[in-house]
Amino acid sequence: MHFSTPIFYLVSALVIIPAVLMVAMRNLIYSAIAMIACFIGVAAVFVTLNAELLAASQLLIYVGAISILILFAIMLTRRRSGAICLFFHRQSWAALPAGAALAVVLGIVLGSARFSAGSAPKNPSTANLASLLFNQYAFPFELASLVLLVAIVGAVLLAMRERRS
Amino acid sequence: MSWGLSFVIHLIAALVIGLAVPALSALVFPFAVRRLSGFMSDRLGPNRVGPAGFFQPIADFLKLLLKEDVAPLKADRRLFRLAPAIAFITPVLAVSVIPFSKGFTIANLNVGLVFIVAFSSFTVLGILLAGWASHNKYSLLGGLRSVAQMVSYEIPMILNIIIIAMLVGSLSLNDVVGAQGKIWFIAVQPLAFLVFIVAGMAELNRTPFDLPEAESELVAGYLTEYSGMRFGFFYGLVEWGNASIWALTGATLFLGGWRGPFAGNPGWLILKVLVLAFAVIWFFATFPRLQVDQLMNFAWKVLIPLSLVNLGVTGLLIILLPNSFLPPVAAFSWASVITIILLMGPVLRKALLRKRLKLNPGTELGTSQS
Amino acid sequence: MQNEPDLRLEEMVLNMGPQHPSAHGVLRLVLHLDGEMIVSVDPSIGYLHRGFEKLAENRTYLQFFSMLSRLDYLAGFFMEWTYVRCIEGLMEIGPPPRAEYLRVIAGELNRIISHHMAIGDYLLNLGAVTPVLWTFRDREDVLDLLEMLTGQRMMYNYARVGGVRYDLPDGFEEQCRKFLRRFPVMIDEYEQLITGNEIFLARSLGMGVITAEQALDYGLSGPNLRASGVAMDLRRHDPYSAYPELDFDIPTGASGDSFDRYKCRIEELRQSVRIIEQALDALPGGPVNMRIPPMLRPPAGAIYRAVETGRGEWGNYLVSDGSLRPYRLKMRDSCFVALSTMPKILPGHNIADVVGIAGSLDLIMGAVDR
Amino acid sequence: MSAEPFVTGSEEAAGLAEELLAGLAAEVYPDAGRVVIVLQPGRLHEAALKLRDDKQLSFKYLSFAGGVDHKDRMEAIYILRSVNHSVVAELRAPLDRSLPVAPTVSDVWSTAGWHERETFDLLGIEYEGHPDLRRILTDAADGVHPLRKDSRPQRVKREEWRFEGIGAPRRLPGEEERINRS
Repeated sequence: MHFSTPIFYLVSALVIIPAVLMVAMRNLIYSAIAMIACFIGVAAVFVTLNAELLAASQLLIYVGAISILILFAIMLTRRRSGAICLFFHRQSWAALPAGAALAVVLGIVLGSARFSAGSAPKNPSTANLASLLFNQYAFPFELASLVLLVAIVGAVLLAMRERRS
Repeated sequence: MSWGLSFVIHLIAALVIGLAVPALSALVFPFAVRRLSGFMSDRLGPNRVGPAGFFQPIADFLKLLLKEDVAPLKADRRLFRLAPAIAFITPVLAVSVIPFSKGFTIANLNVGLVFIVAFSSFTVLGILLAGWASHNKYSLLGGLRSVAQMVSYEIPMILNIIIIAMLVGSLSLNDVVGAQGKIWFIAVQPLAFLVFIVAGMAELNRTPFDLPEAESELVAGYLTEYSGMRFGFFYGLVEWGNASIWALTGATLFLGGWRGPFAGNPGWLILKVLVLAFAVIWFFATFPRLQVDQLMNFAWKVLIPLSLVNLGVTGLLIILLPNSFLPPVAAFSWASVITIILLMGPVLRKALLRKRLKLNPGTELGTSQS
Repeated sequence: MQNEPDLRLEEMVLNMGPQHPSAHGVLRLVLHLDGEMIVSVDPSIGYLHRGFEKLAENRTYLQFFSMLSRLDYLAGFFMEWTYVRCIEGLMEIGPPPRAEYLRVIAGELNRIISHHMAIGDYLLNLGAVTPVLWTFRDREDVLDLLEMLTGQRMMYNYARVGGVRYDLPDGFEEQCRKFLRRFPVMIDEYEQLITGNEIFLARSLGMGVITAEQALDYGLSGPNLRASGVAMDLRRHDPYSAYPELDFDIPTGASGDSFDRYKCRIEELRQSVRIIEQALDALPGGPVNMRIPPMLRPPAGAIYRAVETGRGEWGNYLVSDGSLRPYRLKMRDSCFVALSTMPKILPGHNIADVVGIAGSLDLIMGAVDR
Repeated sequence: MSAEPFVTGSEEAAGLAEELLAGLAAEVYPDAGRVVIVLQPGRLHEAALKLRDDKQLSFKYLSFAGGVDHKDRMEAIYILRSVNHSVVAELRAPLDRSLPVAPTVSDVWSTAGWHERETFDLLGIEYEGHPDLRRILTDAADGVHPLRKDSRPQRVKREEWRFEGIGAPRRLPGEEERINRS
């Protein structure tokens, strides 16, 4: 057994704790912090899988950009001690079927996937990844950036209208 | 040797070096700043403790350690205490990918460049949390400013790191140093170096981009409520640790890393780091501070387009001349740097004067001229 | 937009001061902010109110004298000068010519130290750390000169009704001329460091514009008024003391922005050097004070006298009822007036500009609150 | 530069002012380099506008607005300057001491805004039509006007204020966080 295997299981188990905390915490800011911890944990999982680029991207994008923006938004809107949220409220009834559906889908995907141990390359080359992204998957990639662009323009438009009025 | 033992040894070595770099920079840099900027502004600086005041940082460290650690009553205590620790992750982890000499890197990752950038997000997070948890408006404003600034300036920073990665053809810092055997990249890409320095000043919250802790406006920004060793963490370890990381990265990317005459060794790297750190201090003693909107405009309207053009042209040259792209890239880069230096001042001045004229088109009034 | 209760935007109220690094003493500004932009400002003063006007009514003319230089504590001689001019005007006496020239010398030295603080503080507010230390270094030389002349570095008590306290001490003229030779070089040095700096220009050009009409409407005076293009200087406009015999220019700006205010002060430093040189050259002989009755009883009446200080018009309106004590002493201060323009000129600027513009207006709370 | 001839001395200025303020001023005389204009009661605002807008006198610059308590009467004092000439004008508006009310001149010269606040604070002269007549220097001295000749030192009652820890905002009147838009 390679030394990274127990670490992989350990880290994977640890990631679940902040994930649960994120849902369970009643303080919005603490939830966000738990979410960040969860992201970092996922990055650590990637490292144990020798997917360093993925880990770095996870840190860069999810911790460095997305969570910070979420925190930014929370802090700007609710200045005082980050509003305590109710644990049980009406949304939980809608969340129950949604969660169940997600569980079913994930179960089907996991059940149908074939895991072949050791088939993953030890050192996934960044060059391979890049050529895949820009050749084979160029269209979905560009489509994703288009969606993001639309979102940015929309956000700018909303902010502009806010200031004008 | 079992994998467990090797793992433990590795971990300990990583921690020792990871902690030593910020700790040493927290001891050396504040002292250097005070003495050098003192010299620049015609005064002495601390010169009482030890020879030439050399033990002053130690005395300061002891003072901070013994000071009462005060947290505001209405602060979010847990986050208030957590924030310095989160921010401290950056310098500790980022050291691990820096090559200190031939074959001596704590973690020889093949994507080390991306990791250095990725780790810097912890500082942003720490500062944001510190600003919010203090329950102080100055802190909040400082935290928000710092996040906006660091996120914005990360983009030109990454773009310029990509340029170097393109020149080398690898994201590993060891390869970057290896590629600089004949010529340092500062000679090939002075434009990227320039942008790297400017963006680095903003990432480090140093003058002229020290808005998050602008003492004349925001008291001390996100640091306002911190005292004792928690303040020491932010001010000494995080800030100057990050400065070290920035200088180490810059030395590795542009100044040939540990390379130097008489066999490359970490000594050369340290020397280059000190040279870059001197630039930080020099800026501190010379420049006033920018304004928030100017800061953002500068990042989005000047630095990012400039970096994108540089990236595009460099990429094009690499594709067109796959074997001998260094001379044309260098020619383009040097030409742009010279143009910028010659043109930026007059253009900027003209724009500012035009703006002023628009605000007040000169009023004529019956005045008794002497 | 419709009224959506979810989309409420909150203005942030930032209470800047009275304890704040750039509060210029104890100025409190209640800022309403939209993000970093100022929506409205309410300056709140009175934290340094010591009731000078009431104190004057309860002391004899001479007892009150020693308190005067505590008003504008950076250039205290102007306050004494105005006060003795009032009493001399009521008693219809005039000091001997040598005393007038000594007053001019002391006044211009005070103007230099006042502008030193103004320029240094302004740049410190903009985040530049070196200029303030350079101006303090040169301020020290002037304070030495003032110490030679008056025996004090801060609270001079040099002016006397009917003259000045001391004649020139030995060696003063030599040392003063030495300083006057060296000082223009120092002014050039400030300008080399600051005036051409693009960041400084970006922070000062077009910031806090006050048009000439506004300036007159608000009754600004001193460099703040002249920066708006109104060449009104009481030394010329309402000549007093030895100024009619001295040759000097009145520097004016065109736009009334922070840069013009800064530049006016720099030019006034040069003019002050010229004035002191001429005053030393033309210094007449004779006594430096005249005999006045030990118990001053100016005849009943009212009088208004003003002096052009470094910050503008300092005026005293003195009502005497023929007794030993002033019946009413109203002091007119230019910083009070400059501060009152802030609600007008600040909205639309950034937080950073609050301290920048406050610095460029050169406020001294000791004089504002009285 | 206006083509109007400048006023050269306080005698000339006094003559011009007397002519200008016929019916408004009770007394105009030159004194120690300035023109003293004693107004008739209630004519302050008209006189201020005339003095400011007159081409020759052109008193566009208000040095300060203050007041004097003469025990039997109160006077509002205004010192005026002009850019064109060096003569200073002193406006005196007599007021009833038991109820000192003067019209504001802050619409004539903006600088009067704060000077009138100060005079209101220290002498208790109320300025009618002032947009923002609050105390300015001695906020805590409620109802006490220290520069009145009959005011005696007295204990100032302070609003009870409990320390709620660092960061607890101290609310002052008129300082509530405003909700801008809804």
